[in-house]
Amino acid sequence: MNDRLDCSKESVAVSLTRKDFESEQDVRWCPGCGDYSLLAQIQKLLPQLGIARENFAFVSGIGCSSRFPYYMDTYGMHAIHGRAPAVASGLKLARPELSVWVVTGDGDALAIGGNHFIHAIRRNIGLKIVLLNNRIYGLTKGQFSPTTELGEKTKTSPYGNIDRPFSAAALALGAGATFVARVVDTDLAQLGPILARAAAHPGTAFVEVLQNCIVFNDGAYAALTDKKQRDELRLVLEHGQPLRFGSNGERGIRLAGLRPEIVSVAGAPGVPEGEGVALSELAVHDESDPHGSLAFLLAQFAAPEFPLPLGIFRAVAAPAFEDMNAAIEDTARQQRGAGDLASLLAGGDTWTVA
Amino acid sequence: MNDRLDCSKESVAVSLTRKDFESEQDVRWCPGCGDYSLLAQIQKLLPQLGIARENFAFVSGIGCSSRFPYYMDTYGMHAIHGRAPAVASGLKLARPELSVWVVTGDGDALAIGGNHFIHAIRRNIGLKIVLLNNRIYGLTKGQFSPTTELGEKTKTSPYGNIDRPFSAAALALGAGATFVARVVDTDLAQLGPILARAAAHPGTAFVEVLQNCIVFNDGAYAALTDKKQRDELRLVLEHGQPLRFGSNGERGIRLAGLRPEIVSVAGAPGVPEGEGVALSELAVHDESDPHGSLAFLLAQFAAPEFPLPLGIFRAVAAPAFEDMNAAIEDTARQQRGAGDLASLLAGGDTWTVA
Amino acid sequence: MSGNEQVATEPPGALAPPERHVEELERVVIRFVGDSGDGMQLTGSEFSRVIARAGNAFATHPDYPSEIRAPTGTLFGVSGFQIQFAANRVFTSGDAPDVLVAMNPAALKTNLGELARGSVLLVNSGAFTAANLARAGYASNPLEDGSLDSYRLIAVDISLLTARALAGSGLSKKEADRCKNYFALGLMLCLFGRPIEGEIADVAERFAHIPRFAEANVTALRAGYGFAEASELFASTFEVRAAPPQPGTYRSITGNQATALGFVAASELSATPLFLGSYPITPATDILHELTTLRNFNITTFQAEDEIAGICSAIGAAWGGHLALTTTSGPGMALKTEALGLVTMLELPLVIVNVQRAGPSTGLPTKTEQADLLQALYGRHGECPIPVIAARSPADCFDAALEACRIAVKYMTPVILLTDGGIANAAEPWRVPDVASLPRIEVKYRTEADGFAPYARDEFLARPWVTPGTPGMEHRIGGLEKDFLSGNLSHDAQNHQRMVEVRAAKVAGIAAELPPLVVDGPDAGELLVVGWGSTWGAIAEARRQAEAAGIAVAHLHLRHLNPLPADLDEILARYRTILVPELNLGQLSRLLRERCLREVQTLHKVQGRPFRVSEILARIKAISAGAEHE
Amino acid sequence: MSGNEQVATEPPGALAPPERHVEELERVVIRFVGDSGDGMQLTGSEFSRVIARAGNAFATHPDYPSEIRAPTGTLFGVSGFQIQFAANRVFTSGDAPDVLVAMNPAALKTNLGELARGSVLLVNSGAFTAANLARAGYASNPLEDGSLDSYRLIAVDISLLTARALAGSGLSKKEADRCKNYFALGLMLCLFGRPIEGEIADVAERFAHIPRFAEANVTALRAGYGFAEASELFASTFEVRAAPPQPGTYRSITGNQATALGFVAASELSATPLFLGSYPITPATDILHELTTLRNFNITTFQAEDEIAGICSAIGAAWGGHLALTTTSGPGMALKTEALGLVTMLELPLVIVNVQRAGPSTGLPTKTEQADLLQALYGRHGECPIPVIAARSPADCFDAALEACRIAVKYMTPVILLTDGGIANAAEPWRVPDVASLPRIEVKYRTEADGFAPYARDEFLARPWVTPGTPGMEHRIGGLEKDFLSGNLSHDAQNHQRMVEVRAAKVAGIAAELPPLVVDGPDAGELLVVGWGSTWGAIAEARRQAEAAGIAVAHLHLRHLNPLPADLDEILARYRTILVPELNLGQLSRLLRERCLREVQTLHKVQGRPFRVSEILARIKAISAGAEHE
Ligand SMILES: Cc1ncc(C[n+]2csc(CCOP(=O)(O)OP(=O)(O)O)c2C)c(N)n1
Ligand SMILES: Cc1ncc(C[n+]2csc(CCOP(=O)(O)OP(=O)(O)O)c2C)c(N)n1
Ligand code: SF4
Ligand code: SF4
Ligand SMILES: [Mg+2]
Ligand SMILES: [Mg+2]
Repeated sequence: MNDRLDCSKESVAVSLTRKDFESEQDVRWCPGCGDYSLLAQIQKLLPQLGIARENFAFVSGIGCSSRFPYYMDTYGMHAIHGRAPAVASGLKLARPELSVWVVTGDGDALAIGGNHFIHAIRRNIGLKIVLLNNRIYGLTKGQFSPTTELGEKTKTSPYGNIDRPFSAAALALGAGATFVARVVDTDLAQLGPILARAAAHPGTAFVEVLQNCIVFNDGAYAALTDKKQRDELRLVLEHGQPLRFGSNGERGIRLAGLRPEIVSVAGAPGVPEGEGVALSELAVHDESDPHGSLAFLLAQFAAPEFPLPLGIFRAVAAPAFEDMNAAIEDTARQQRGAGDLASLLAGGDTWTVA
Repeated sequence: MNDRLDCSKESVAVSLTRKDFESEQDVRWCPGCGDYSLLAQIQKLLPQLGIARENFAFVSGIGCSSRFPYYMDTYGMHAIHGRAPAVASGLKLARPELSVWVVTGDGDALAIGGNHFIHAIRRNIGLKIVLLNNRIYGLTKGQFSPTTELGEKTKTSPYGNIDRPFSAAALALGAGATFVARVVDTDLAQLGPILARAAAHPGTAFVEVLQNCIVFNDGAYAALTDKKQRDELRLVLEHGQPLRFGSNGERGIRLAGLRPEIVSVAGAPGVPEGEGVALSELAVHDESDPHGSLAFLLAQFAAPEFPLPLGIFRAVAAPAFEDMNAAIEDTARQQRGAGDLASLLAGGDTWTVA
Repeated sequence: MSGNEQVATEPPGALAPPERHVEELERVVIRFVGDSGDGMQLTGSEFSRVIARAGNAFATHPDYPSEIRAPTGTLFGVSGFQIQFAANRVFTSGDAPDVLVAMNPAALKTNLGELARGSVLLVNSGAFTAANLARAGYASNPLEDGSLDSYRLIAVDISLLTARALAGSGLSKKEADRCKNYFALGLMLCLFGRPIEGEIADVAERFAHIPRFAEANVTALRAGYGFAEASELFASTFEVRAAPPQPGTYRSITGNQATALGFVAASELSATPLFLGSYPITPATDILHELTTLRNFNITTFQAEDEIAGICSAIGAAWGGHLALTTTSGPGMALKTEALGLVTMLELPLVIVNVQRAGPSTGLPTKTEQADLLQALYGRHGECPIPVIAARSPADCFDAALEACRIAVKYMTPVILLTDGGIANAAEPWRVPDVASLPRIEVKYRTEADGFAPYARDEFLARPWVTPGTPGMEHRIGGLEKDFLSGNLSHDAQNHQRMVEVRAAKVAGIAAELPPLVVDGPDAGELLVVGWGSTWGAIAEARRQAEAAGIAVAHLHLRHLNPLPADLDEILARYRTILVPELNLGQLSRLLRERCLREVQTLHKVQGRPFRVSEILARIKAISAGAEHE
Repeated sequence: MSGNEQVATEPPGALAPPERHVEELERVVIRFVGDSGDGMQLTGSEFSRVIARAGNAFATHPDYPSEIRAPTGTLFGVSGFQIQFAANRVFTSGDAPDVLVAMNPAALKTNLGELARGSVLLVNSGAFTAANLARAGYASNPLEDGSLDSYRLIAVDISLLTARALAGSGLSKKEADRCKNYFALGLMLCLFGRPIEGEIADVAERFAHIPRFAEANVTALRAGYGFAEASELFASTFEVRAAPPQPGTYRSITGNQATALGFVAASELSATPLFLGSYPITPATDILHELTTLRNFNITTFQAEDEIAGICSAIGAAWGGHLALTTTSGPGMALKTEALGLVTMLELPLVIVNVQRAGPSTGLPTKTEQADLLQALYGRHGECPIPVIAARSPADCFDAALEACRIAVKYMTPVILLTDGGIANAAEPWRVPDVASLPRIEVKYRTEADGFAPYARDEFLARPWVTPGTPGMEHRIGGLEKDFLSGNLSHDAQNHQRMVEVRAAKVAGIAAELPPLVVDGPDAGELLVVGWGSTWGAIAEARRQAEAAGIAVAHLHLRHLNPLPADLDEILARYRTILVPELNLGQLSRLLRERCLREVQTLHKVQGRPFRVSEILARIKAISAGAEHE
């Protein structure tokens, strides 16, 4: 108990380590599950944020992914299926000083919890929503989810899935997201920095983690993680940089009006002399595009036509809901004075009996 | 009863009139409510569709708008708040031959019913979803809705609304909509044709009707309907046509990369000689853009920066859910033969006791 | 005042009796009815205010259509407001009206059935146009066809007289016509011999922002009053003496207002910020409106995307240390049940208000009912005990809200507070309590890490309230079964049994601290009427009237429905017959039968309306007569 | 077989008794326990199959962790499968095992407590490595420290023997290790003197798609059997005679399978297409899996976005004329309650299956409980009556599903069918019914427009089923209160009362057609045990054993919980004591107390587990002893 008490606000910046964020509970995911990677990255990130341990709260719904809070030695709530954003919104409004994280799955966030997901995003409330997307319901043992691809055979689609999948990023953008990112579970180079950006974002930060479920949907992202193929299949987004991919950046995205096309980049290794288009013709990634239409376009990219974009789709500034909420209290006090119970009770139209 | 029986499938194309679609119930909206206009247009449209009256079903949730089915002399269900798309989906799957319409409100579809709304759209199931968006909860007497603008004062935002509104069109596009349109309640020139297009669309057709609630949010669209101002404030979308607005089409939208800008159109009335850009430089509307990014961009347009787009944002072909569902039955029969109860019951591993 | 008086726009002639006199009455019931657009709710509350100021006791009941603005003149567009006032304690807004003020034919048609022969019927004859008569389905004009002969009919062309009074005011015809409710109010104030000065000042204030309306309404009010006086419209006027109640400052309060104020008080008395997560629904929304306006207090209100998010956000806020609430009505309650399971597992304080309305499903949204009691007790999967309490009258909602908060934080538990559409919108006078006299509510967050276990319990079986942000006690909670002490998830069979039992014991234990039940009337004997919630007024009045008629009958009214009070069995055992009047098919009856293993008689009514006193009284009399015959 | 036998990898030496003999037993309970990865569920069901083929009666009960694949060797990763088999009728999967097969230390540790001293304990000694012992929290090796002395311990290094048997098979070490469950199965088949040929053929078929595994598993199976035989591992083998049951074709069936098949049958027998709208949830999901696979029948399955859409889509399909279902478990049930109100108003047929699990909230999702009964009856706002029925055993789910469908379409009503995790995953033999012998279910859509009124009722108070697409009867339905005949919305007070009453009467009326209740045992006397749902097996067996011990006790098991059967009161009145064992805190007890106004004794258990026969028997004995002492 004593070393726990160390983690008071004063000492936090210097004293916290990754170990401080590991709870005493045995981690109960399947060996090899992609969820472990996120856990490790978050446990690594939090001590760096200069926030006292007690000021973190993790909220989740139900699913393998939603077991996450149990493994963090922070405040945590394993709530009910799909409702984590709503619980977390209440907590954040009540206690805006806390760093509130929602860890969720593709079923939890996008099936049963779809409404709370889009509304949290719409309000731009200060939650960090991390969605472990394994394109399957893991905990209930293998039914298709709203991100399962068409034609996939699962326990509830033995003849092939006919539910068109959501692009989680597109849905978030459609709901007005101010921060949207996508990253592969095992891509440590991207995962840490993106989580750090999300942590720092005011308002709702949404991070989709493409997570491998080795039991029910193994290899869903095999091509994306396979060192041999992945450079051809993924498009790493960097703000202000042209949209390039391929192991030597030899390919890129050019826009004809609003229609994207894949082109070769002139001068890149492997591109024959005289072929390809100039680098300057490629579309340049812009996280801060005010209408988010580039982000939306990228969110539609899917194999086999296009490489899958990874990185930060969008990051724009907008007032956080909890700040606007706090401002209401000021307005109310300005307009009505500080609340006084006695005069409230005696308010309205009174009469006195002597 | 006899003239009703007339409306059998054979005679329908010739015999139905608008009157046939008026139920015997008194319409109970406030005099002057925008909902009347939609009712009239639908009652006008249906007889033209060549569908027998009994093959229409209207499903709604709860709200002023959701009273709609009562006034149609078709099959109708006034269900529970927010759930109409789910009820309608079940009906459509059970009876794909029916023309199934959902009439809903901004609260019904986008607050409590947000999840069913995005999932119906995601699946591209053959429903016609018409959303009467008055940016307020009418039936419960004036609370802000998910489309109420920031800062608006309502019964539940006496200090100004802090909930950022959804763009219903953007949300639908984010969910993968194949048909998205927006129209003003009183704009009969647009309303009828758009509803006709929606009726003909295979898959989910989403039509947002900007509807005036004269009691709780009167004038929300006053500028858009005011003959003097509206041409400056709205952008009428026409497939294949440049994005122009203004009473003489003297202004237009040009794209600098993906960023839209408002320009004057050279040669248009009122534009000084030598000023403005060539018509050919304007962005051209394309309903069928496969990634929907133009539609998404337009769905972000809002006053005061941009004119409000009206018309069909997106209309693309994609398999309808009910058709894919029907195909599953074929696959299953091919793989397993037609179902036979006796052999099913005796299936698996049996043993016989003599 | 005699027979059938027909008055057009001129002071009455031959038909008026030569002399006016003052009839003194103990109590009077007035019902104002008109088109939704006729402003009857306003007229009614203004009238109540005048009554209140004079020191009379009163109770009101509004009854409006679920349509926002139904087409003018239709039967379903009729809006009504009933008030009963008396010298002292008034228990209900009254059964049948003694005076019916009907502003148009539709209003007359839909309400006449409840008017006793011989009662006063004041009608705006100007609205009895051919079109309006047709809309209301009248084949002939009832003002003329003699069908109203058995009432004390006073027909005044209020429309025309108002228009005349406002001629030259600059108001459009339509605007002027909207003032006719103030003309009617003027008539009524004259009829009851009330001064109009206070009301004039009020109107001026209410319409201060639109001075020409303020002026016009005052003119109409004066015109009505003056017309009645000058024309000697009423053969007699009425007087209802006021017997001053307990000294103090009074106000008129509706159930929803009182509920909201109760929560504000609970927040202040516990020095704990209030959080309301809610989704609008009739008839609960006003609590949200009220608290949203009071954000100058330590209050956060959050209009969620649905009822599920409403309660879940409140759970998040409760975890964060706020005094958390969610408010709703039947259909919304249904949606909250899964989260009620969660918060029962989390053992966090939370108050859930269900302002019951007529069900099932969407039912009759603007009508009242008490049919959600068994849902409150049993409407969750698993063994999921939650305390349930109910408010009995508009003003009582204040105390009930305080009690709900007290139990929630003391026992670390969700608490369901049941009110209903009947008391939510009804108003009665409320003696404003002295803040210093209100009981503090003790809230303790645990901050001491030594010896901390998330599910260790105090003597009331409550676990500690530790909010995120407290150093040294980071822990995890959730909806899975948890270890008896650590709260970590546990699949242990015995632990589950123990947890199920301790959760049940905690709630059952509340019974131990409830004050002894109070019975009105004889403390043993033939008949005990047991009620809960909003039937209180009607039962109390029926009991009073029965007693006055020489029938001994006792009345027990339950605030606590779960757990039921410990002394309940013993009290019931003292009476031969138990009668349970309920606005449902007999839900408390079931609980009592199960609890006490004895027959109870049920009197049920499921009509979207409160009981009439007469309905209960008739049953009491029947039982009493039956007992005599035995 | 005597004392404590330690067998490593070689045939037993000194400790083995000189002679094997065959012990004949009436019934045996075997529990297979091991790591989640050890394939215990498979071993268990394969064993059941062999048993079944021999004509023995059996009942099984799987018990697996909620983790998908818990880390190897941990206590919470233990997976178990229990089977009881006997000559004839087996009512439960048994209380304590007679034979425990433990594949690793964690499995031993978590299960040993339930093994009676002197029972057979077969252990894979190869898994008792230092690492595994540590993971299970053993300080010393129980196989060596004498702590198992009081069991008939047989320790076999199954890991090593399997590896040896598969040396040269080309399988990797890990792959070979996965075959050890078949080695264990071989041992058990030898112990019970069962032939292995049938099983060999089965394994070959099951793994036909991966021939090398097929071969390896067969090798392991043979090796196990051979080893046991050659080594004379067991001092005695057991024989459980089979007394052939009623002639016919049998299969093994789980409750979820039987439920699914019942619905397919209902669809075929009514010639009505089936529609299932559902959202996955443990332990109900298998019904969805099953029906989804059967799309070659006239079946549509729709995996909705949540439980609300699950039921609402089913409501849409019911409106469209399908035999509509939704399947779920506790938390999902909570979410469906608002829509249950709607469908009650709509009066459309719909079956809602709640495969109950341990609650409240997320509770213990993989464990069983019966605590959703009161929710099924009362868990809705308003007066919202819905028939409730329950299945009593895995195979009985078939009949219960048929009955639910029959009531739904006959009365045009939603029907709640309660099963639970206990019977959903448990299996028992089922005599496959002759399709021709199954009762047809009559479905009539109204197509005759003449004289049609949407809410006109037949003699059972059912309204007509008119589906969209039917010419000439276009009409509107909804959740608002509706006119008694036309179904148009009606705010009329009397109409509401009438509708509330008619909905209640319709459901209450079902009681009139229920067949007389059947009591097992004496038809009057000291003790009647009343049960519902999955407790049937344990109560029936306890009754049998009590009877065998000379105690007269009767057993009444209720299929219909709402309405309760008409003859219930009369039957209960014939017994002095009523005992109600329930896997909750006494929910049926409340209903019986309320209904019959008499004391009932409750025996409740809330441990996520079915009753043991002994628990019920003990209580029966205590009651009987108490009665004697009186
Ligand atoms: C109300 C409710 N419905 C259904 C379930 C069952 N359930 C638990 S987790 C889950 C899906 C989880 O999928 P996802 O969020 O993708 O998590 P994963 O296990 O794949 O990480 C479902 C359907 C539940 N616990 N509660
Ligand atoms: C479950 C449930 N929650 C809340 C309500 C109350 N309610 C009825 S309509 C409505 C909002 C309607 O808004 P909208 O869909 O925009 O319809 P409008 O009246 O504006 O046309 C609400 C909150 C309800 N009937 N049911
Ligand atoms: S089932 Fe899949 S998602 Fe769940 S813990 Fe195992 S690998 Fe991870
Ligand atoms: S309140 Fe508004 S939306 Fe509702 S009927 Fe009236 S005008 Fe229309
Ligand atoms: Mg998943
Ligand atoms: Mg609206």
